[in-house]
Amino acid sequence: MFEEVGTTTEGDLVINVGPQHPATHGVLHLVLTLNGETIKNVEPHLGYIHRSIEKMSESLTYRQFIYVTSRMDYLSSHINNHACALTVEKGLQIEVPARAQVIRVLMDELTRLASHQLWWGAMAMDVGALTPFFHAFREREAINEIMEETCGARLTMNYICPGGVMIDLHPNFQRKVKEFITLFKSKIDEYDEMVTGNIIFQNRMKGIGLLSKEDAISYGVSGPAARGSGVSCDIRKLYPYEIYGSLNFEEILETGGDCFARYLVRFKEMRQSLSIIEQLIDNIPEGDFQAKTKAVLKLPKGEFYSRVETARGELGVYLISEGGTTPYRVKYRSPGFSNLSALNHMSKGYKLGDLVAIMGTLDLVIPDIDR
Amino acid sequence: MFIVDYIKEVYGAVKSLLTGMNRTGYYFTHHKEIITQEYPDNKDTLVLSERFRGEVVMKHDENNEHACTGCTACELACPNATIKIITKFDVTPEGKKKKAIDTFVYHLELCTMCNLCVEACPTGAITMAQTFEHSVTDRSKLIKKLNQPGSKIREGVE
Amino acid sequence: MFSLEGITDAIYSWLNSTFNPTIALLIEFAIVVVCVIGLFAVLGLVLVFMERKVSAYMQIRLGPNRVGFKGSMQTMADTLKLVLKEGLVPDGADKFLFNLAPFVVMIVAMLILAPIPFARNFQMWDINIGVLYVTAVSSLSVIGILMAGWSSNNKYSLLGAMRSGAQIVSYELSAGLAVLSIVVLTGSLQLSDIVNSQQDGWWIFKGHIPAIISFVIFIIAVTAETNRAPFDLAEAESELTAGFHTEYSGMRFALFFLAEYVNIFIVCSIGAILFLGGWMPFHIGNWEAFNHVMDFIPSSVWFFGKVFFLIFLIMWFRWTFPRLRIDQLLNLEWKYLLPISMFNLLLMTLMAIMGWYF
Amino acid sequence: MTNEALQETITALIPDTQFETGAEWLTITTDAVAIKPLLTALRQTAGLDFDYLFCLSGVDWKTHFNIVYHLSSTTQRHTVVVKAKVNRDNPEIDTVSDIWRTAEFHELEAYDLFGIIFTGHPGLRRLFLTDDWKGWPLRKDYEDPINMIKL
Repeated sequence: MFEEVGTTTEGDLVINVGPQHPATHGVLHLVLTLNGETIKNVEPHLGYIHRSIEKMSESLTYRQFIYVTSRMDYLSSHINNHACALTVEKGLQIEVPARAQVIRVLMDELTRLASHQLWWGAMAMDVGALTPFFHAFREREAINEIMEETCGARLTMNYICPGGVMIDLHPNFQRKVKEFITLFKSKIDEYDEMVTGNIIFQNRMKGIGLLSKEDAISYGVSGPAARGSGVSCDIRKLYPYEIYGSLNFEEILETGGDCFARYLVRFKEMRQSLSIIEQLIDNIPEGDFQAKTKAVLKLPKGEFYSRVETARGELGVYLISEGGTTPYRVKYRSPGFSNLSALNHMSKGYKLGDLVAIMGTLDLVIPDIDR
Repeated sequence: MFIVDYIKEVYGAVKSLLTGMNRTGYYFTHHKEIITQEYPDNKDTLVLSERFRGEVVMKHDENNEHACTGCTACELACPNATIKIITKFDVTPEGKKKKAIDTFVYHLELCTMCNLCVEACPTGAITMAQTFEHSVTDRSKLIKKLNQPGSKIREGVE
Repeated sequence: MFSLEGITDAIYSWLNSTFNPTIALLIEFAIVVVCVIGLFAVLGLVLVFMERKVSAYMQIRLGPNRVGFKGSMQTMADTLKLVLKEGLVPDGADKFLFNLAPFVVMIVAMLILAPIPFARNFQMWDINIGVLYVTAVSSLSVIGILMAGWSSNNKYSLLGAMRSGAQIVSYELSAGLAVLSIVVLTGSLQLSDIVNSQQDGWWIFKGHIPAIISFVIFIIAVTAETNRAPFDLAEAESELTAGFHTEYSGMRFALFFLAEYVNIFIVCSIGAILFLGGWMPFHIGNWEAFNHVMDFIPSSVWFFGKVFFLIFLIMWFRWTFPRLRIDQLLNLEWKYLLPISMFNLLLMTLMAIMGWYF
Repeated sequence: MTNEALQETITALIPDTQFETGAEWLTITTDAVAIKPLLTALRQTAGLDFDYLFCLSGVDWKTHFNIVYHLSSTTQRHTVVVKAKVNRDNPEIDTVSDIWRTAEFHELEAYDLFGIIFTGHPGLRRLFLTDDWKGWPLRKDYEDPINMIKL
């Protein structure tokens, strides 16, 4: 079932992309074998930002280990926290109050939007257009301000705790979010004008980095990258958690399997997230924002797995408890790690310039891969 | 027709390029859209959210009294061993020994501003401050003592 | 009225009356050299500052605004920094070529300045094959880039240099053909003749459709030739970090940087001379009053105004468009631009023979 | 398919399969030796179609290792968990990277952090840690006095 792993022959050029390289957005190290400009093999070397969060989690209590996961995929840190909190709640069998659920989902979608905006800017920068990056940051800033006001931090919010959220919404929250919705709706069309419709951009994207549906499944690709290949894998739809089951939104599916399809999926997801926020922002139920929990949490002996949809794909938290105050073993199934495994397959035979486009549409966040 | 398609394609391509240029041209001429914040200059007008987590501080009132009982709940809640509480025994007027804090050591260099200690505090003695310019030239300056000299526990806080 | 011609004539006559002709000539040479180097420095500073401000406003930023008035001294400060920095030579580099390359690129840029008429009767060397000279010399700069890429002993640099070689050699063709189409109209290779032929109207108006086509092709081709986005494949930041000048630092890097901007200035001034009438003022038919007002504006202002307009256009491209891929870049040249410009040249020749231009 | 139906189908396929129930998903426990035929059957049997390996984790139980495969089907939407017991002294297990390509990376991770050798893996190497790293960090008996801070 394997293709021949590219072997170095005379005339091949082996170059190191990274760990310090503008296109890897972090400390990813790829060893490329090139034939002229054509890629023969890509071999990722990881670990430059490996902090062994899984080992750390083994010595942290159930309240503490949630915050560490903010540092995995720092662009969807809230969603990571959410996944961990869900696992702990599954173990403790806590019913989360309705208000907390809505707040969590609202924050999830805001985080997803912020992440996609950053991705959009960085993606355009990868293919050489530098201006969209700043335009994307303008709208992202509005989200960060909202986050800062309610959660107390802009990126690694640590807003979720087992049983709900740490603190109630800020009184300004609804007004600010509505302002943001109006702002973003007027700007998202500019995004289209600047990048999506651009003929150079389309030529750089279309037919590049093809990933068939079968391969996407076999490589465990998830999230927008897989949905660009037509794999229905949105956890929010398939295995709804919190209140996602009752929300009205679409799972975006594109069948192209190329970079442009993946681009479109993410782009359209921004509008879906916006619609989810619009549905919820006026319907935040009153009530507690946190369920009553004991000061020291002890999960019963057993294994708990919960999965959520981050901005990059499926995040799974596999927690084994031995009945103590700390987990026995935590495994994070991070979306970036699985998506990266398909990179070699996707970029073989394309040009060096395409590699950055492919990496851009995979939306790799290196701490998420390394953990 | 081949030639018609070709011209259409070129027209579409040129149009897409011009739309993009129109957009950047718009921003080039509309300076009101500029979002740059000139940071050190706007320091006086800069408003930080009251929930912003900059560093942990201990609240003291005008009598130089705080509410920390030295229960070490925050120390236990901290994931990074940022807080170290050194306790001592005070002798009350009735002659009983009572546990009180001697020093509340706070390692700012280890702190990730996760708010867990503030959440854990049963008496609300510590809180998050909105300061954010923490850079110092020597790492040891980041180790802070949070209880002010001569401060004591407020009456009635158990 | 302000005129550069008067200044040069005054200096010339004063020198010739004071010294004997040989010494006068030598002094003139010295003055020219100082002027060119001065122009280089000023152009570098102004263009880098302009690029920063243009990019900043397009990216809804303020851009440099701390050093000097509105940040105008920022490039000066940066140059100072670059001068003071250590110029590193990587281990295993071909030291001779490595040190030579920035100077080659620089000297080539300097050479092309010679035949450019900056204002009415203000030209260093009115060579009668001016256009040929410019096209010939400008293709030399690829040697400097290849030298830099090869000698750096860095694979990124090598890839960048190879891309640059392929790119410049290809785009030279359509740039040359676009230039030729104007030469066909004027019947002269001398730049001053070409400018003078536009007394009654610029070629872009007089030559209507074919001239506009060749103008567009010329702008695209020179953008590619100067390695500017969207054709900045040679230094494609997100792919090759910095391409051929990855390993350069300090003053050597500054020379590459300067040469890039001077090259932009040169190609834009060639474009202005050929298509927009050089230093010729803008005239409309027989609107005497209007034409008179236009004549009142000094010729050097006209020239620099046109050049900076073209430079702005190229900067506008850079800060709007994504980069092309190397094969798309070559496709664009060989499959679209070259056939179109060949056909356009044919059309232009026909037009010149039949006298279909105004 | 429901967990019960899955259990029946798999029992029909491989009669002496051991199951753990009670958890969210049906769990199969097996031995390292038997893993390859079992997983191949799970992948290839029509009606089961476990084509999506979404998680592969190693667990150190001090007496033995477990490799836990979380399998799911993108067509049937059912999930099964397979736990393979690996000997701690001689940690070897067959690779499944030829069944699911994603296992290639996940197995590298398990090798790097647990030291479990996946026989037949196309390029077993240290993925996160340096090539000369001593020890297997996620094992419970791993000690690192410099980098590990015990609270």
